[in-house]
Amino acid sequence: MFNHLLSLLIWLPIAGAVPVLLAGSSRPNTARWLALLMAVLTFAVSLYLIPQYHADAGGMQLAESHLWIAALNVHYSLAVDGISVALILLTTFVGILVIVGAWEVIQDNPHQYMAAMLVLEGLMIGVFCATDALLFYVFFEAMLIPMFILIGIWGGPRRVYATLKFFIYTFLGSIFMLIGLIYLYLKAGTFDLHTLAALPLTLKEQSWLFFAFLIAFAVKVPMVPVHTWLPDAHVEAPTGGSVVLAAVMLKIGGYGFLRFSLPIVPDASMQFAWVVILLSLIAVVYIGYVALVQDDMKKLVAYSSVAHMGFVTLGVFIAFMLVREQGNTDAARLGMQGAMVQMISHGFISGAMFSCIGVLYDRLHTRSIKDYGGVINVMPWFGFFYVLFAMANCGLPGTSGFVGEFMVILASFSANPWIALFAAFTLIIGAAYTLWLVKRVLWGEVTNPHVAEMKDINGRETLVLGAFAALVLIVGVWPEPLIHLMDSSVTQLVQVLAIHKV
Amino acid sequence: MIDPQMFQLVCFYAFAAVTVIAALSVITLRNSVHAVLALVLTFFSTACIWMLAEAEFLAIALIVVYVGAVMVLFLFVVMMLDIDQEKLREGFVKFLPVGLVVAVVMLVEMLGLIGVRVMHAQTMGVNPATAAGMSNTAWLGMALYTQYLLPFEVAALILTVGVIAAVALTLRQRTGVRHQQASEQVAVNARDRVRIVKMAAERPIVGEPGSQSAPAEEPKP
Amino acid sequence: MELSTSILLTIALAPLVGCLLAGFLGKQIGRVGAHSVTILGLLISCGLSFYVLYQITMGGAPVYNHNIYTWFEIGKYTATVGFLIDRLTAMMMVVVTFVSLLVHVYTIGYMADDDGYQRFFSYISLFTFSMLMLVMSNNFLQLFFGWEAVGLVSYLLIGFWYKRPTAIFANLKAFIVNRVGDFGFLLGIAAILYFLGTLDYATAFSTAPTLVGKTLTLTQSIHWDAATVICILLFIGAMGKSAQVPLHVWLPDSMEGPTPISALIHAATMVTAGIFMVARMSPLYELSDSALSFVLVIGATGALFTGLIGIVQNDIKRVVAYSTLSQLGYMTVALGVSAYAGAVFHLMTHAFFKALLFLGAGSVIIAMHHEQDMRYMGGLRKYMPITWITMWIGALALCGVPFFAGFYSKDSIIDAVHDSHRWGSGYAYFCVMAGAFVTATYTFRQMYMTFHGKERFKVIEHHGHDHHDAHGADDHHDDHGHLEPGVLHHAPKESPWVVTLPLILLAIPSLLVGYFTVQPVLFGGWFGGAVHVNEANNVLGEIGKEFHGSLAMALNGFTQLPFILIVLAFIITTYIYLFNPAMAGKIKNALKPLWTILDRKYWVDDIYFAIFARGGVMLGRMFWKGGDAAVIDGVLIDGSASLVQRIASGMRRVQSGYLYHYAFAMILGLILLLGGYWLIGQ
Amino acid sequence: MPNFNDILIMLPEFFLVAAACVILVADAFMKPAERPFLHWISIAVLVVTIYLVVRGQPSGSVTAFNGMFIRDGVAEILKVFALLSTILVFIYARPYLVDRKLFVGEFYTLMIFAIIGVMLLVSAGNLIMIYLGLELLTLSSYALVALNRDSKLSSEAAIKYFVLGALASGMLLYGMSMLYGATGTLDLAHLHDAIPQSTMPHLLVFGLIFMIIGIAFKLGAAPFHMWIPDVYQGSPTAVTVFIGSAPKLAAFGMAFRLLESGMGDLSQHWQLMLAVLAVLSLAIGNLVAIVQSNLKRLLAYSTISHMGYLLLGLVNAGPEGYAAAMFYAISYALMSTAAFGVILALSRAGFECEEIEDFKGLNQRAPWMAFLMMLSLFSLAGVPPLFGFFAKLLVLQAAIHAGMMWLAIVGAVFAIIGLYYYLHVVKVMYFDKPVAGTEVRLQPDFTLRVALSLNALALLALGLYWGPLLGWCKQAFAG
Amino acid sequence: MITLSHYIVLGAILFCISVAGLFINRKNVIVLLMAIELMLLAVNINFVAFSRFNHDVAGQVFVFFILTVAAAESAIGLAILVLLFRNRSTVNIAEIDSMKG
Repeated sequence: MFNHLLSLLIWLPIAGAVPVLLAGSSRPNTARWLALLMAVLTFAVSLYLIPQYHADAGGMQLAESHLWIAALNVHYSLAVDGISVALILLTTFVGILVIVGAWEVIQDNPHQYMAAMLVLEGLMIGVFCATDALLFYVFFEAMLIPMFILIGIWGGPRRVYATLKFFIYTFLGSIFMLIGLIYLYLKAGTFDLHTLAALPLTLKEQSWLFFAFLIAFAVKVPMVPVHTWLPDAHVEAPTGGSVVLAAVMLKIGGYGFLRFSLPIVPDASMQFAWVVILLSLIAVVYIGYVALVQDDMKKLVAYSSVAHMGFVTLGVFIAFMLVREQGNTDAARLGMQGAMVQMISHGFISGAMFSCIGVLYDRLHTRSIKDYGGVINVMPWFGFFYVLFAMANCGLPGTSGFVGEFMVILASFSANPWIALFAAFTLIIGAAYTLWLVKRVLWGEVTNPHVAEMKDINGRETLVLGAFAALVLIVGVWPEPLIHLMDSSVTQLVQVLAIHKV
Repeated sequence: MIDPQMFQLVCFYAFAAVTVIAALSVITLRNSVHAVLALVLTFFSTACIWMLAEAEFLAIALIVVYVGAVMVLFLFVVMMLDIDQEKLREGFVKFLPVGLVVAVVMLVEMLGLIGVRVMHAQTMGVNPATAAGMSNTAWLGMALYTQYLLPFEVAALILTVGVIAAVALTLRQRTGVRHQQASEQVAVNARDRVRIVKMAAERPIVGEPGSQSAPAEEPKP
Repeated sequence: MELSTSILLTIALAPLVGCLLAGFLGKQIGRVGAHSVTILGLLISCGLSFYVLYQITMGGAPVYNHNIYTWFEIGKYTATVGFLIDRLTAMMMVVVTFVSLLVHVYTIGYMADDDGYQRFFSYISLFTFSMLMLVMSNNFLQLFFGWEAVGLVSYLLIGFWYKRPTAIFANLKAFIVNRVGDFGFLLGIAAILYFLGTLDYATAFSTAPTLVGKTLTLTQSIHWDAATVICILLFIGAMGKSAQVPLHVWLPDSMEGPTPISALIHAATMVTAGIFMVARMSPLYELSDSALSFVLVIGATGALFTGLIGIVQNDIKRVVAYSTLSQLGYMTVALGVSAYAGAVFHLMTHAFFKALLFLGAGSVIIAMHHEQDMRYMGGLRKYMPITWITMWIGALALCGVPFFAGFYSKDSIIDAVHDSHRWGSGYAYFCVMAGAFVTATYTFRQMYMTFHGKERFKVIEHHGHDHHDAHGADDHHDDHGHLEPGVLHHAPKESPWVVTLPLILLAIPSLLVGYFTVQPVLFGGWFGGAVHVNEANNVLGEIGKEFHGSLAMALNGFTQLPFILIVLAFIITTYIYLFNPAMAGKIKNALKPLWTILDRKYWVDDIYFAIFARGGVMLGRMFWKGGDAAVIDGVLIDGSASLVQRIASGMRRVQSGYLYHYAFAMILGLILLLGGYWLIGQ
Repeated sequence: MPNFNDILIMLPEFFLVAAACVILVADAFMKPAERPFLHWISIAVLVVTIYLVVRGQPSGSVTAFNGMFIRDGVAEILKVFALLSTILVFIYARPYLVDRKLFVGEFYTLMIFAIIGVMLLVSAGNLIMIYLGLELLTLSSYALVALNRDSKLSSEAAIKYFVLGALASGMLLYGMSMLYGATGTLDLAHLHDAIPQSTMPHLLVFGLIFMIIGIAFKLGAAPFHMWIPDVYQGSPTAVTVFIGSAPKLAAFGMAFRLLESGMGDLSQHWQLMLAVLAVLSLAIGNLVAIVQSNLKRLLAYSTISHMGYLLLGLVNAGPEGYAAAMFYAISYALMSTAAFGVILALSRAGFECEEIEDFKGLNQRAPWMAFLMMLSLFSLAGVPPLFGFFAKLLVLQAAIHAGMMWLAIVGAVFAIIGLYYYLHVVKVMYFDKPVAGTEVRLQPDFTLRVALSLNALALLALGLYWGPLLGWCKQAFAG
Repeated sequence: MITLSHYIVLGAILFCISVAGLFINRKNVIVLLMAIELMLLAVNINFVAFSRFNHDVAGQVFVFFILTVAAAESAIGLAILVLLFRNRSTVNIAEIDSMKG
C-alpha cells in the first residue's frame, strides 16, 4: 500500500509551484495551465483519500512518521481523521476554483500568483495533516507568507495596511502558542500531539496553555475582539485570496481548537468554555449588527464570516458543558458536528460569496454597494447564484449554511437556552444584512450607467459559481455523508472531553 | 631612620597624588598638548608606583613604550592636526557636575564592591622574583618565552595589524598631484597618443542641402 | 391500501421538476413551454393529491408515516426526510395543489405580457413544492425546511417586480419579519429536541405527556413549564408565517407582488402554514393552557384590529390583505380554544374564497390596467359580469352569510369561543363578534366601490393604444406611470377565460364546500388521530351536540348575532356607498383621529421601522464605528502600533550620534549593573 | 615547552597566519590588474583552512601551548562557520569594492587577520588569549571600517567604533584584573577550579560585571550597543557584512569561554544580568528599528535584537542553552550575510542601495534578488519554515527551560514588533512601484549570484532540515 | 605599609577619572584617546598589584601584553583620527554626528 499519500498531497502543489514560477511572466498561459493541472492533480489525489480513509473506524489514519529533528525529538508525522479529510477535500476543491477564478483576472505576474496559491494550498493541507505540534506550527505560520504576498501584490489600494495587519495579528496570536508548545515540549519531551494529549497537567498550567492556544486560534478564526484584521484583509485581498482566506484559512483556527485546546487542556477548556461561548455569541450578535451597516460588499461578507465562525467555536465549546455538566455526549456530538459542518459549509458559502463579489468587481472595479443596484437586470444568471449564496449565507434550509447552524443551535439549547437564544438571533440579523445587501446590489432599477453595461457571467465564472452552488445544495439537502465521514472522529473527540486531567 | 615601609607608603601617596592630579589634568586641561604632557606625567608617576611594587621591568617599559613612543605619537598627531583649541573646550563646565556625580557614584560603587577593607590585610610579602632567585626582568622573561609563548606570537600579529592598518589608513597616493614621470614619457607608444575616433556621419538637415558637411577626416597616425 | 412512496414523491417532486424546467430552460422552452410544464406538473400533483385524499378518507388507506432518507444521524439524534400522510395532510395537499393549479392557469392570463413570465411560473411551482414539503413532513426538520422555503419563494415573488422600490422593500421586510418568527420556531424545535430527544412527529407526540412537570431553568429562580415554552416558541413561528399580531406587518406590504401570488401565497396557502402547524402540534398544545391562552389572545387581537384597518384602505388588494389578516386571526382564535378542526376548516374555506377574492381583484386590476386604487373604479359590474358575480360569492362567503362556506367555518369558531372557558376567551369572543361586523363592512365597501356606483375613471381611447404598443416590449407596468391616475387607454373589459375559469372554479367551493363538509370535518371527528384534543377542551364536541345538519345550522345562523351584525353593516355601507357617497368623506372627517389611527395602521409599521430598521442600523453603526473602528482598531491595534512608534521615536533620540552619549550609555549600564548587584548583595 | 603536537593542533591557525603573510607580501608586488588573483587565493586559503579545521579535529577537547589554546567541538563549529561566512563576504564584496576602488590587498589581509583573531578567540584557553584574540579581531575591524578613506561616514563610524571598543576592552580588562586578583590565575580551566576557593569572592562578581560588559559590547547587546547602528551604516557594506557575521560567532565563543569555561560557577549571577541585557536589547533593537529608513541601520538594530535572543540561550547556562545560542549565532551569521549580500549585489558604482526606499519595486526589477532578500528577511523575522524561526524556537525553549518564562514571553512580544519592520521591507520590495534613480545592478557577478542564492536558499533548506546542525551543536557542548 | 588596597583604590580612581573623561569631554577626540590610555593604565596598576600580592607572574605578563596592544591600538586610533580630520577638518566630537537615530 502506498503510505505517503498525505506527503504527496502536501508536497505536490508546493513542488508544482516551482515549474509554474519558472514559466515566468512571459508565458502566462503556460503558468495558468500548469497551475490548473497541479490543482486538479492535487484534488484527484485528495479524492483518493475517501476510499483510503475508513470513516467507521475513526481515529488517525494513513499515518506516516519520520524523525525530523533527532536532537529535539521532532517528527515529521502526518495522519488524518475524518475532520481533516473533510477539510483537505475542501482545500483541494477550493484550490481548483481559485485558480480557475483568477484565470484572466490576474494579468499582473500570473505565474507568481498561481505559484503562491499552490504553495498556500500545500501548506494548508499540511496544517490539516500534521500530528506533530511543531510541524503543525511550521505549516500554520508558513501559510502567512504566500498569503501576505497575495494580498500585498494583487490586493486593493489599502493592501499594505491590510496585509501587514493580517500578518502581524496572526503572528501575534501564534507566538504565544509557540511558547505554550515549548512549555509542553519541556514537560513531555516531544511535540507529538498524541503524547501531549495524554500529558497530565495541573489546572494552573492548563489555564495558561489554554489562553496561549486561545489567542492563537481566536485570531485565526477570528473571534471577537481579535477579528478586525479580517475585514481589512478581505477587502483588500484579490478575489482568490479572499476565497482561500475565508474558505480554508479561517477553518484552521477552528481546527486548532480541536487539535490543541480540547485534548491537551480539557479541564481549562471546561473552566473557560464560558469565555469562548460568550465571545462566540458576541460574534453572532455584535458582528451581525456591524455587518448590517457596511457599505463595502467584501467587508460585509467578511463580517458575516466572523459571525458564522462564531458558530464553530460555539459548537466546539458547548460540548464541554454538555459532556461535563450533563453527561449528554450525544448532544455534545451534535454540537461539535454542527461546528464541523459549519466549517465546511462556510468554506463553500463564503468562497462563493467572495467569488460573486469578484465577478462584480472585475466588471466595475468597485466594491462599494452604492455603486451597484439593479444588477439583476443585466446579469440574471449571476443574480441566480448571488441569491442562492445569499440564502445559504443566511442559513436557509436546503443549503449547507443551514445544517451547521441548525445543529449547533439545537445542541446549545441543551446546554443552556440562553445560548441558543442568542445564537438563533443569527436567523434574523443574518437575513437582515445579507438580504439588504442583495436588495441594494441586485434589485431595483439600474441607476449607475456602468452597471447597465455589465455582461452576465461567462463560462469560466459559471463553472466556479456552479461548482460552489452544487456543493452548497448537496450538503444542504443531504449532509449525512459528510457527517458520517467525520462522525467517528467527533465521537472520539467528545470522549476525550470527558477525561479529566486534574 | 625612617621605617622603609613607612617611607614606601609616603612615596606611594606622593606618587599616587601626582598620578591622580595629572590624570585629572589630562581630562580637564584646555590645551591638548598640555593634556598629553599631563598624561606623560601620569605615566611617570605610575611607573614609580610600579617600582614600589618591584615591577621594575614594566615600570621601565611603561616609560619607554608609552612615554617614548605612544605619547610622542600623540603629540605628533596633536601638533599635526591644526586644531582650534579654544573652540574645543567650550561648554566644558556645563557637563562637569554631571560627570563628577557619575564618576563619584561609580567610584563609590566600585570601592564598595571591591571590599577595600579585606584587601587592607594583604601585604606585599616577599618578592616572588627574588624568591625564585631571579631579577624581575628574568622572572618575566622566563614566563613570557615559555608559558606565554603563544600570546607573545599573537602580540606580534597584533603589531603587524597595527602597522598594516596605520599604513592602509593614512598612506595616501595623492591623485590630484601632477608628477612628471620621465620613464613613462620615454616609453610612450604612438598609438597611445592619438586616439582614433570613429563617428557616425551626421544626418543632413533636410531643407538645407548646402549645409551638408563633409565627413570628418580620419586623422592619420 | 397502503399509500405508495413513489406516488407521494411524485406529488412533491412534480412541481419541482416543472420549476427547474421553467426556470433553467425558460428561454429554450418559451412561454408556452414554461406554463405547460408547470401546469402539467401541478396537474399530476393535484390529481394524485385528490387520489391520496380519496385513499385516506374512503379507500381505507392507513396513515402513512415513513422516512425517505436520513439527513443526519448522531448518536441518539436522527434527522430524516419523510412523509406523514393523514387526513389533515391530505386535506392540505388538496387545498394547496388545487388552489395552486388554478393560480397557474390564472397566471397565463394575468402575466400574459410580463417579461418574467417563465420565471414566475418557475417560482410558483417552486412554491408548491415547498408547501407540499411543509405539509407532508413527518418531522420538525423537514417542516422547518418547508417553512423557510416557502418564505424564500414568498420573498422572491413579492420582489418579483424587482425594479419597484416598494416591492423590494416589501420582500425584504417580509423575509425578515418571517425570520423573527422562525427564530422562535427554531428555538421551539431545539426545545423539543432537548426535552423529547427527537425530531420525529410520531415519537414526539407519543412522548409528549412526559413533558408534564418538566421545567426549563432560565435562571436560578425562573423555571418555565416545558410544554408552555415549547408551544409558545413554536407559535412565535406561526405568528411570523401566519402574520399574527405583532408580526403581521409584512403581509399588507406583500401585496406588492403580482396578484396571483397574493392569492396563492399570501391568502390561501403559505400564511395558513402557521395554523396548520399548530393544528399538527395539537398533542403538544393540549399540554399547556397558558400557551393556548396566549394563542387565543394574539389571534383575537389580530382578528379585530387588523380588520378595522381594512375599512380605511383604498387599494383593492390591501383590503383583501387586511381581511386575510383578520381571518387568520379567526383561525388562530380557533386554535386558541382547542378547536383545531375549526381552524383547519376555516383554513380550507378561507383558502377558496380568499383566493377567489384575490383573483377577482386581480381580474379587476387587469381590466383597470394595473390600477389598484378603488377610488378610480366603480360601476365595473357591467364591464366584467363574471368577475362581479364570482367576487360577490367570495364576499358573502367572507362575511359569513349563511349557506356560504365561510359561514360554517366562521360561525363555528364564534360558537367555539363562546363555549370555551379558557383564559382570554371573553376578550376573544368580543373580538370575533365585532370582527364579524367589521368584516362585513369592509367587504361590502370594497364591492360597492369597485363594481357599483358611478364610474370614476376616464377612458382615452386612441392615444393609449399606440403608446401601449410602443412600450409593450419594455416593462409592462411602467407605461402607466406617466398617466393621471384613473385614466385608462381603453375601456375595461372582462378578462380572458384563463382568468375567469379559475374564478368560477373557486366560486363553486366557496359556495358549497362548507355545506357539504362541515358535518364530518368539524363534528364527525374526521381528522381522527391527526388532531388531538383533550376531553376537557373539546369545545367543538360541545357544539357538535347541538348540531343538526348543515341546513339547520344555516337556518339557525339567520337568527344569530353575527348575521344581524352583517345585515347592519350591509345597511350602513349600502347607504353610504350606493346612495350617499359624500357621506364617506364626512364620516372620515368627523372621526379624523380614529381614521388617522387606522390609516397609519396603529403606527406599528412606523414604530418597527424606527426601532428595528433604523435602530438596528444605528446600533450597527455604533458597534462598527465605536467598537470595531474606535476601540479595537483605533485604540488597541493602531493605538498600540502608534504607541510603539512613539516609543521608538523617543528611543531613537537616545542614539544621538554623539560619541560622549554613547560612552555615557555604556557607563550608565555599568553603573546600573554594579548598583543592581550591590543592592541585591545588600 | 611547546612541541610539534602543539603546532599540529594549531595547524589551521598557523596555516592562515602564513597565508596572510604571503598575501600581504604578494600584494605589495602585484599590479592592480592582478588583484582578482589575490581574491581567489584568499578564498582558496580559507577553504583550505576549513578543511584543516574539520580534518584535524580531535575527538573531545585538546589544549596546546600550556592551555593557551583549546581545540574542541565548539571551537570547530564556530571556526567553520566563521570561515564560511568570510568566504561569502569575499565573494559578495568584490564587485562592490571594485566599483568603489577599494579592491585593495589590505582588505584581504585585514580580513584574514580578523578571522585569525576570531579563531584564536573562540579557542582561547586563557584570559590573555581572549584579550589578544579579541584585539586582533577588533583592531583589524577598526581598520576595515575606516577602509573607505574618503568617506566621512566611514571615518566617523571608525572613530566611534574605536573609542567605544577601546572603552569596552578597558572594562573587560578591568574585570579580568579583578578576576585575576580573586583567583590568582589567568588560565580558564584553573580559574574554574579556583573560583570556589577564592579568598576574595566579592571580587569575582565585581569582575564578572565588567567582563559581561565586554562580552555585551562585542555582541552588541543593549545598553552597550550604541556603536552598532553607526558602524553598520558607516562602514563600507562589504565590511558591514563581515562585522555582522564572523565577529558575532566570535563573541559567542568568547562569551562561552569566559562565562562557562571560566565562570561557570557564577552562573546564578550572570544569568540574571544577561537576562536584563537581553530584555534591553530586544526592546531597543526591535523598537528603534521600526523608525529606520536606512536598511543597513535597520539591520543593525535588528542585530541588537538578535543578540537579545542569543542571550536568551546563554541565560539557560546549560549545555542545551549554549547549543541553542550557538545555533542562533550561526543562523544569524548566515541570515545577515544573505541580507547584506543582497545589498552588495544590488549596489553599483555611485549607488549604495542601502536606503529602504531604494528597494521599492525590487520584485519588478530583479525578482530573484527580491526573493532572496525576502527569504533572508522572513528568516530574520523568525517565520517558519525558515532557519531563523528554529533558532528562535531553540533559544525560547532554552529560556523557558531555565525557568525564565517571563523572558521568553518578552522575547515573543518583541518578535512581533520586530516582524513589522522586516515586513515593511518586504512590502517595499514587493508591493511598491519602483522609482526612478534607484536602478539596481541587474547583472551581478556570477559567483556572487550563485553564492548568494546558495546562502539564502540555505536558510530555507536549513529550515526544513536543521536536525544535524543542532545535533553538532548539542554534541559540542555535551562533553 | 603599602597594602593591596592602596593599589586597587588608585586603580579604581584612575578608572573613574578616565570614565569621567570619556563623557564630560564634549569636544576633543584626542582627549578620548588619552582617557582610554588612562583606563588601561588603571587596569595595569591592578594587574601589577595583584601579580605582586599574589606572587604570580601572570599578571605582569598580562600587563606586558596590554602595553603592546595598547601601542598598536593607539597607532590605529590615531590613524583613524587623522583620517577623520582629513575628511571633516575637525576633531570636535560634537560635530561628528552625521549618523544618529
